[in-house]
Amino acid sequence: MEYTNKVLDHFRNPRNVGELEDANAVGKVGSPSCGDKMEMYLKIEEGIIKEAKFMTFGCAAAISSSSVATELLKGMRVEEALQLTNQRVVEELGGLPEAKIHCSVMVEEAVQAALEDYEQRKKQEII
Amino acid sequence: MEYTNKVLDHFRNPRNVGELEDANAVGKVGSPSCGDKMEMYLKIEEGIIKEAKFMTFGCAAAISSSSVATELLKGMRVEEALQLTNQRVVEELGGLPEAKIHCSVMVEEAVQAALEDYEQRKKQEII
Amino acid sequence: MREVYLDYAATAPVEQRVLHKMNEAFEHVYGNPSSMHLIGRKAKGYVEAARESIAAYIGADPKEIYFTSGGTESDNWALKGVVEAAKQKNAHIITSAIEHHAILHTCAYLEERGCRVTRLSVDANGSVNPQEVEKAICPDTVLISIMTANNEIGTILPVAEIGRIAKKHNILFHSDAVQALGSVKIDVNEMNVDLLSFSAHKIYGPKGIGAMYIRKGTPIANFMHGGAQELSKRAGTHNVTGIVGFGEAVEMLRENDAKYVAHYNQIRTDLYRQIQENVEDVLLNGDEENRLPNNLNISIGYVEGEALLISLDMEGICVSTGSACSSGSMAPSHVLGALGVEDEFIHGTLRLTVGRYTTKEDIDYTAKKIKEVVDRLRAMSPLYKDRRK
Amino acid sequence: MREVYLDYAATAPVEQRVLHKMNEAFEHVYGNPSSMHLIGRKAKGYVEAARESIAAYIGADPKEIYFTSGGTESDNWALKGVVEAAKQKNAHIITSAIEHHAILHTCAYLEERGCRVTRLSVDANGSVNPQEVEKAICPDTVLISIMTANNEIGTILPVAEIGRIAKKHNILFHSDAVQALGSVKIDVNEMNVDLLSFSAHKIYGPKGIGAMYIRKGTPIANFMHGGAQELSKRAGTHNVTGIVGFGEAVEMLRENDAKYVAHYNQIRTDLYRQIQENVEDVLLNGDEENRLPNNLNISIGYVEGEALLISLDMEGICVSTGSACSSGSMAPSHVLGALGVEDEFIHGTLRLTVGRYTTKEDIDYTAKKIKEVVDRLRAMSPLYKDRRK
Ligand SMILES: Cc1ncc(COP(=O)(O)O)c(C=O)c1O
Ligand SMILES: Cc1ncc(COP(=O)(O)O)c(C=O)c1O
Repeated sequence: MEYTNKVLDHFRNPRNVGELEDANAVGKVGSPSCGDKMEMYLKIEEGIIKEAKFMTFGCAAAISSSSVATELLKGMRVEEALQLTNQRVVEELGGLPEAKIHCSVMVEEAVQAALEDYEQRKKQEII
Repeated sequence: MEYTNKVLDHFRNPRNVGELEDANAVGKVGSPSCGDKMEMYLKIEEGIIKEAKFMTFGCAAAISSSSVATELLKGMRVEEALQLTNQRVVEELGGLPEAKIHCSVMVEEAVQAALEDYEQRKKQEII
Repeated sequence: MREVYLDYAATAPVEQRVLHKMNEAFEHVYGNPSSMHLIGRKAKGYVEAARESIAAYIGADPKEIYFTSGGTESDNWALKGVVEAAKQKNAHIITSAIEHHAILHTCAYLEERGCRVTRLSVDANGSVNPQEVEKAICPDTVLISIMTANNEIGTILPVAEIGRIAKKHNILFHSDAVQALGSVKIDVNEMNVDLLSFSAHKIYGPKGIGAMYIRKGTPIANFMHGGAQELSKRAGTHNVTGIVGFGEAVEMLRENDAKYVAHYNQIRTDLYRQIQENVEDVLLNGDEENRLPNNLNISIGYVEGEALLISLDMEGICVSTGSACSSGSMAPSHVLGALGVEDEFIHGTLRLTVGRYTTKEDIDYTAKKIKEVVDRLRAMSPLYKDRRK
Repeated sequence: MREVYLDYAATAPVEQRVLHKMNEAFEHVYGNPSSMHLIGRKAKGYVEAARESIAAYIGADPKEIYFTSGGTESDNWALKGVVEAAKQKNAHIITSAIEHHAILHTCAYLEERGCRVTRLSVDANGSVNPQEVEKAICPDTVLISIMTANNEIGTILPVAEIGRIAKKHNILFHSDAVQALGSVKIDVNEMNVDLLSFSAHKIYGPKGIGAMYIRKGTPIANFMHGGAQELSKRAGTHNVTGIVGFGEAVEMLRENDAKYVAHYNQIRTDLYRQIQENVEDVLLNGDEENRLPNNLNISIGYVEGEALLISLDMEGICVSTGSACSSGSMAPSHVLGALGVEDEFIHGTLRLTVGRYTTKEDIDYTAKKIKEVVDRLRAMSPLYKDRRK
């Protein structure tokens, strides 16, 4: 299991850890039985992600992927965020071991879930 | 292949090597294809083995068995010689490796063949 | 940075004394033990001396010790060799759910080829009930293979009792004693075994050399075909220096095993006590009493094992999560699975195995770092957050 | 007394440089390469470096090199693994009559289990005719296994041509290159091989470690089941120091092989010339041209080989009669048998294999002693007496 220095840095010093009290987009994926669980909290204002935080139970790849994703997300427009792929996350980390790619996929899923949550909330507001 | 010192001594300095010009009992056993051939020459006078010589093509066990047998045979009465077993030869050598016991059996056979030859010659003399 | 090795169950360093003996052999004993000449016979002498040391240590006859390339080969040979010699369709094997992969994957292979395998489940402590072994016996049973002690959770299994049952039913009994050697008394007669697997690198000998005890008369087919080595039962040029190192490692056990075990036990117990004092929600896996003296296997709730491992690695502490051999896969190990550890705990499992060179300072440092690391990881764990609510 | 080792084909001493590298690893690289932590990764680094050295030397990709416990295991794996993967009743193997027992006994084992084996006979020089290989191919043929060079008589076989034929017919081709490595150029593409067996102890590396080259995509079943080592194809804790030694031994070949070969060739040729000058009725076995540079195999008429061997041993000269591996049995070796050597000569066969440390003085002494010993044995040989008549 060879991790890049970027992975190890984000694992050791993850950015944006925690719950976001006033998040208006929350995505939760994974479960304890699978060995990883990820929660993504976004605060979106006027279609722009103003804040992003995460909490992750999982391996170094899962934690660093989450961390780097929150960094990427901050300042992004929702449409851009919808396009955020796991490849982009892996790229940003300078690569991930083959067996760990699924962790970056989870991050993508967590972001998608958060953005879906955001859309749901918006719909509820409109109604 | 662990040989006793006695085997190695008889192998290195075999006693009674050669043809016996005036032998009256000659036994030849084995063949080149088997990897060992033994010739036993005895000179028997009045039922007593006066001289014994051998020539052997074979391994250290075959050569030392032959050598020690000639030593044992000298001075023996024919009836005694007929009783000379391979065990006796092995004993005299202080033992032989399992895989080499057959060499001592060959010596026994060579002696038997020589004594048979002696009997044959005697019969011919009588006729 | 301090370097603390707590993965002695994965492999142990070679002892200096063993290395010296091996170097003596490397320099002066270069012959092939199968060669008839002096240099070959000299090599053979060293091989036979090692064989005698090992035999003496386990109460066997030297002719019952066969050198192999390690525990994996011994396990493969035992299972495949006995099944093949049994020449029986639908041969049945009884084993446990917590065996090493060298046993379980070999069983799976044999299943594909027509064998039937019963994998006995274990109790919460990871032990096998001898009565269940007896119940599993059927007319087709050709072999019972139950390990002497488990490599992950450290549980020592009741092999002597299982051996008695095997004997009663006239069924061959194999035990993988790779982890037990040096920590548990091994006596082939007390244990009632027909076959035992060993590996030198777990007892401070070199890697790539092992042995199998095969009781006289045990019907077993060859696994490695070729030259006439090892009484024509195991072909291949002898790994002379490996064998010499193995023999010397066993000599060290013979002289000092009680001392080693006392040291393991003390330092391991201290480590566990400190972790318990520092960290909440920690579960011990395996049997508390019948346990390898150097093994500590704990599940730390709400954090993930690889993250623990890497965090400790960054502090110079080398541990294992599950078994070294199953690394690369992130699913919880089959052993932890068999114990039924809870979801919130199973993924946070660490195996800490102490050794001859482990010091009090190593342990104090490790306990402190484990606390720090667990605190950090729990701070970002959604499971821990939910648990607190 | 002078000690002259002329049995380098049985096994070679470990080179000092190799030993130093191994000791470095023994002291500092004690981890298990399968462990995820730093100490494990360090060990893995050494293993992978060795793998790259070996791959580079034979023109392969590192992912095509699998470490085994030696040539015997590689041979067993190649044959059993290919046959098993073929999943075919009556699978047919083509091999030669002069292969090492690791091949021939494995073939016999596979025959018992339903395979069909063609053992091609050899010509008077011990070589296989590629056309005969082609003729032996049938629809069931799953593997051709012909050694690169013979261990007893030193004949180098036309493997590249056989490889081309195998490729043309889309049949897997394995070659036992255990004796060839270091003396014959090994390039997996020029040779058109799918599988190659190697052993470190024949090239001045340690015993108990070998390798198999497996071309990418070659269907082959596992032989050793267990952990996920070697891309899950060969289980068992890595023999790290063995692998390190093997890698260093190959590095030495890469740097110096031409020099070694020139030395072998010169000293071997000198030895043969002196024996020819001193002793009558000596036959050379094997091919005079296509021959391993360090191998001299001669049949000395009218005397027996073990007697020669022991006599020379008493003079401090270590040689082999036939192959070290078949010692213990006194029947002429299957290789000499396959050559059809005459009865009066076949039993008097000596294999003298020179090496890096063999000197001119060693050779002069040996030639002189051979003459003395032959004279002494012939003086008591009834065959020699009859021949003179
Ligand atoms: C219980 C057990 N069996 C078998 C093995 C395999 O032994 P080796 O590493 O020598 O192949 C190991 C260690 O890896 C083990 O712990
Ligand atoms: C041609 C050949 N194949 C295979 C082997 C077996 O290799 P190992 O001794 O490493 O098992 C040998 C040597 O013994 C050999 O000479």
